[in-house]
Amino acid sequence: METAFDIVLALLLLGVGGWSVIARNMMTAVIVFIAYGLLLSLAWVRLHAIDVSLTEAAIGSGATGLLMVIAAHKVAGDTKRVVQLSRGFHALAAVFAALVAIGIAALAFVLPGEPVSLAAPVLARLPESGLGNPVAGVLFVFRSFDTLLEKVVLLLALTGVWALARDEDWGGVPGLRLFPERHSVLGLLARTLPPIGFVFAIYMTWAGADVPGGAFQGGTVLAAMWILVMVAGVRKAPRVSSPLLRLAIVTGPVVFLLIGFLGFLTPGAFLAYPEGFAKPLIVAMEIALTLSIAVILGLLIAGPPKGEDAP
Amino acid sequence: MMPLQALAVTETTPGGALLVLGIVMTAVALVGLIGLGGRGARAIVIAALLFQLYVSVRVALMVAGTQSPLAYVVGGFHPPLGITLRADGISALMMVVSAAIFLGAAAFAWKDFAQPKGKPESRASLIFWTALLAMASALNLLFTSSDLFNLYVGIELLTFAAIPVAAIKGGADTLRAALRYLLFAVFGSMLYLFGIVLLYGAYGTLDISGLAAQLQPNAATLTAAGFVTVGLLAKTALFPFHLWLPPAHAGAPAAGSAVLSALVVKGSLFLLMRLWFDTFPTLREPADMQLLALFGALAVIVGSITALRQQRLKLLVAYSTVAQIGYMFFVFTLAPKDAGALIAETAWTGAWTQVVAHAFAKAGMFLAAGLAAEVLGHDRIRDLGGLSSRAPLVVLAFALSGLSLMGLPPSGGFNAKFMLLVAALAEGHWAWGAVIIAGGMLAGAYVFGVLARMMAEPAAGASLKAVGHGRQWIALGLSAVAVLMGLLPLEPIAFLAIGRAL
Amino acid sequence: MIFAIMAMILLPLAMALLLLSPALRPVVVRGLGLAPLPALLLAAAACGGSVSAFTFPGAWRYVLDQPGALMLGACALLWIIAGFAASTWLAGRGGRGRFALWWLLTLSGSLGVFVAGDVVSFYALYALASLPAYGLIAFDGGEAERRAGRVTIAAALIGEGLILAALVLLVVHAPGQGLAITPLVAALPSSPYCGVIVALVVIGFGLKIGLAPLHGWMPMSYAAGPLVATAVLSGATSKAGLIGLIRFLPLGEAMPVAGGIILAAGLISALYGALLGLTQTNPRSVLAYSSISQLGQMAAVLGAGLAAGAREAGVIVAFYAVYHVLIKGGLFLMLGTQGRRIAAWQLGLAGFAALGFAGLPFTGGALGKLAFKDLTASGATSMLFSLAAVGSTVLVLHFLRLVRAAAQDPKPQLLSPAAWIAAVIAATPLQWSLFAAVTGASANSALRPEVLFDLAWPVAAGAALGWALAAAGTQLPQLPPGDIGARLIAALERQAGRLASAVVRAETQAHQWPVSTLTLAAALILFVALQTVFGPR
Amino acid sequence: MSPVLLFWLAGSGLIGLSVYGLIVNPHPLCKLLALNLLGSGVFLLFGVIARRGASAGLGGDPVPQALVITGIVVAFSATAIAVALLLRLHSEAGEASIDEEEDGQP
Repeated sequence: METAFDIVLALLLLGVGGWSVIARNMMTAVIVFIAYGLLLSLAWVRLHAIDVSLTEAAIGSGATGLLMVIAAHKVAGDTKRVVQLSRGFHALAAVFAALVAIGIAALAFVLPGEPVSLAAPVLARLPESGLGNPVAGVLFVFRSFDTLLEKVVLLLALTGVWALARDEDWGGVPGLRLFPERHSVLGLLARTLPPIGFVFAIYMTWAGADVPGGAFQGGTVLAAMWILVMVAGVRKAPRVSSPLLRLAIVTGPVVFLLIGFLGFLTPGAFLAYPEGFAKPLIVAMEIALTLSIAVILGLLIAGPPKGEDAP
Repeated sequence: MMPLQALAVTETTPGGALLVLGIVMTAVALVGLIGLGGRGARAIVIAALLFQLYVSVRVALMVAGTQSPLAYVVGGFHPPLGITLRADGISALMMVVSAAIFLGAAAFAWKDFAQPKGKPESRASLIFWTALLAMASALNLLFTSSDLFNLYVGIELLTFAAIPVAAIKGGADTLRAALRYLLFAVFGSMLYLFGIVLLYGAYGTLDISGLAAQLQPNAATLTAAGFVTVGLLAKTALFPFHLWLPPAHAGAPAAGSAVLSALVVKGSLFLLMRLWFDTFPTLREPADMQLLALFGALAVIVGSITALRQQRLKLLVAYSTVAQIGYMFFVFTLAPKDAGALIAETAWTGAWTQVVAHAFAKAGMFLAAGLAAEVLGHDRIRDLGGLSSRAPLVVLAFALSGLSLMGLPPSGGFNAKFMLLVAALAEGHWAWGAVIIAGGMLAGAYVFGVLARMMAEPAAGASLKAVGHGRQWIALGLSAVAVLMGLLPLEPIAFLAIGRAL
Repeated sequence: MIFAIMAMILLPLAMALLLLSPALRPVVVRGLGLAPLPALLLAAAACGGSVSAFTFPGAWRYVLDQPGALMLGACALLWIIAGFAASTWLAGRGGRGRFALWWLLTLSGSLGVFVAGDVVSFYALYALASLPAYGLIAFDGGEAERRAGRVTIAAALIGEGLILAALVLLVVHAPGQGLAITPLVAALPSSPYCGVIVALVVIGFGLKIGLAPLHGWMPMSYAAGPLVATAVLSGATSKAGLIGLIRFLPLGEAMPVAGGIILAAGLISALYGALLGLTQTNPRSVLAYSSISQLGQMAAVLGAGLAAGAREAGVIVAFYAVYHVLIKGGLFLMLGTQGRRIAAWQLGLAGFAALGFAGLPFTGGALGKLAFKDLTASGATSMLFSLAAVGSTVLVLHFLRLVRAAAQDPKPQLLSPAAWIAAVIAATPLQWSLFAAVTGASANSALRPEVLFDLAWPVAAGAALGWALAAAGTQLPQLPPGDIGARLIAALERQAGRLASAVVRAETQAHQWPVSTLTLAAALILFVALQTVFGPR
Repeated sequence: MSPVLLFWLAGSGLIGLSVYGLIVNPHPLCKLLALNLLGSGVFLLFGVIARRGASAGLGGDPVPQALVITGIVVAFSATAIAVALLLRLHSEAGEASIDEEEDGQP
């Protein structure tokens, strides 16, 4: 039964993924891609990776999908195809792509027989941190340097998006106003959902230390609520130059860096936690990160600032 | 033990914390920059870069003093669980070079990206300075990290920092170039990522020296090596994967182009050298390495000829980067795993000399090209006339960089090409030797073409603006370093081999 | 002495830097003639035959030996004379700072190359002597001048490439010898690539001295640009190629085959230049062909020396070159006075000096020919040299006729006659005074009747032939400057253009997104396949 | 058939599909979509490797899972920048295309 489910899921993944590649209409492709993302999070569940599944659903499918829907909506009129590729070229590309796929697939049969795993070492050292979720342990204890850098990547992505504002629009409000008119259903949702989402996000962040979940998932939920509010026009997005907004953006990274430097003092290594304080510090960090991630994700989706009176 | 393979270091050494500071302090400055809303941006940047220079020089001095690499175990968690940073001779060298060039570029951009009076920040200043800091931080990460996934985050960080710089001017051409750059670079990093996925699957570690110790030449490893290499080739813009480089580098502001061309492409190149000499030393088989050298040779020839045919100065300089990158790929075939120590070391020194000399020469040249465009109001090569009388220092800077790119002595470019040639001819790689020589001749042709135009009389009706002396001296200073490197003796440099077996 | 060497190389460069300041620019331009003074003093100190060598940290080495000193002195003298002429000529002219810059750079390299004692310095100074010439040739010129400049540079760059290959091969196959030229060349005969290296050296430097059939660029180059520049390019910088041959051919070892080939190439060039020069109508081109002929003879002497293992060939050729430096430079300077009428006595003086190329008795050229008599004594060789002398005579007469008949130059480049007269007059006494030091024989031996006869008959025969040709009104065909060489260059230019266009088209294709990504996928597959097939097991 | 093998095959198929799409699809948004698909394929294979490493009572090796989470965030960042670039390009040029104009040089 489970195998049958897996086979159907794998085939669906391939089929839906392939559809999104070859779909003629861009909006179709994007919607199919979102569906693909949801299927993929199912696959992650089947691979016993609940944390990844949640992230995939939230970021890989949700946030990415939203961005692409917005983009597809705006560029729907594009028809120009400057490079006309010949049939032979298509065939060649297909052959090469197939070769790559076959090569990778073949590796399944020749991967060194003994599966390697760091599960045991992770579990062995997890108690030092007081965390219960081994994935969170890897993210915030063993490889927290990666996680710190990933936050810098997010900041930089925000910089990259803001870089694309027009000079005259700088300092203005991100332009995520899909519906200029008040939309009743949306408005209702935007008023009722956020409190629930807020509580849920707090829970996810809090729980992330011990069970699947964490700052990212929590942050995404918060961001989703915020975007809902902005899209519905209930609240305007803040100006990008607003000090409060900037503070929210950097709180997470600052706390992270501070705790990292604290490690220099005690116990004497960057990003090492003082004995016994690991869990509270990590939870504090996660809370700060949840806020920053929520704001950054929201701003990334909202796009570069637009002028006040831009349509 | 293979020649030039890194020696493993597992414990934090004295001074190892400097490596963390070299990466993190610029990140702190970056966070501060965003948080403070552009207040005091330039002061923060200069302070951070000065600090980075200090750290880099300290690292270099300590590496030279102890004749052994510095290492730092982040968080006290050893690989394979945690991440270590490690600086050997080449890391220390590149850290110093990068800090110096970043400072030069920042000083050059000082006026261009000033905060407007009365406003807290402008878009350009916030974006440029943030991206600059991020590039500096990411490069140091690439130079010192020894964890393959950490390095993946590093190359992505570098790309995401480079994109805003390439796109900051905002015209359609620039945006198109930046988008190309981003898409192609992400393609490359996905291939790289898959390579390390396979490596993890096969060995359960991502630590460079840990991997090297247990490496088996099985199918998974060979495939991984292929993916990692090709992914990084895309990021390094080796011909024919250079589609994004010329428009992106030509479209950025001068200081940005300088950093992009001088350092950013070297980030992934550094990683590629690191991988082939430290992670996969046993896989360095002639067939594949010849393939890399072949791409390198094509880059040299095609890049140079295309540069010769350009009508815009910045594009010419960018294509010259495409060509110059090619030389660095000869090291893979000229320092084979069974080479004698002397030849391997000669090729090794030649390649790193090329990396550094090109960095300084290209930074100087892009700054000079930017100033030329500012003086003339355009950068059409045909109409460069009059520059020599209006801004002779700019012409001098261009000429000095050109000297190094042509590979005429005394210059770092000559030392590099001479040593690569010695290695090529000693091992009977006649074709690569011929390419190295032909590349120099072609570079001579395009540099001379530009210089002759710069020295000509101004075109009728041209109005020439004056530019500040300070920025001219910065361009000149960077170019002069490339030339002064020619004073180094023409023999293997021991510093570059610190931390590796010979 | 080391300070003098440094001063010699760096003074012109320092003056070039001073050109950056607008205030100092006129001063520098006025002082062009002073820049080579250290070189002249240095040469005077070493012409007697002492050898001094200096090594700097970084293995830079400078050597002052007799061949170097002889040519250094002559070239310095020419640069001084031409420098003063140039200062006067430049006064009040636009772009003089530019001209002075190229002038000083060329000057530094042209003189420095004679004392460079390690391969790197040699390569650097050789490049400095060759590449900035572009600015001199193309100065204020139109498209024709620019093309001449481009061709000159292209020839120089190709030569540089070949020479670099030769130098690196030298270094690679003489491990542990460092970078100094002398030990490297001493180890050359035992190198497995000896033949390749000698071939590269001969072709590389042969390109510089216009050894036929590599001569095409020379008449084009000498026909363009200000005459004051052509004077130093033809007189002085062409000798950089000669010193290259002297330094890098293992003259002490007898290498009959290589020597024979060089001898033959040189003689062919000597005769070819003399003959083809007659087809030219521009006096500048005629002088260029005369250079091809003269430098060909010098190469031939070196070839003979290499074949016989005669180390002294280097000094002898350098001695012979002294005359060529001053007279060739002087004759070009004379053409620069063409806007004024050239008096009959001036023409006579020029003729006397120029016939020295053919070995006219009592000229310095005659002494040069005497000096290499022993090396070229074998029957056929000696005959061919005499034939070359006959050809030179006819060529000189052709030149004088052209000068006399020449209408006013369309754009007169008025130079003072004093300059060329000084150069021409200085040459002969200089040769007389140096003869004993170079050959060890008394200069009076040149006055013995049988020697005089040996020297005089080719000149007489040539004069008779020239007169006969003129009297019969023989019309030789007229060829473009550079003859087949020019054709070759034009063809190369076309092919290079076509090739470059093809490459650029290919690059345009390659940088399309689909092509580039497809190549990436193909490279990936190829890479893994190669690894799997050829890789380690 | 174990899920490990199944999802490995699915992942490699996805990588092949996305490489094909990346090469031939002309619109930058389609390329971006293909890139995301490529990323998800790579992550899926990493997940398979994590699953293979199930031991010590865990359903999978937590290290690759954590790395995938970081990877997803990084990929999302790339997407955000790319979308912003694409939209700005669209509004500047009227058409979002990364192919060069016919006359690339002025």
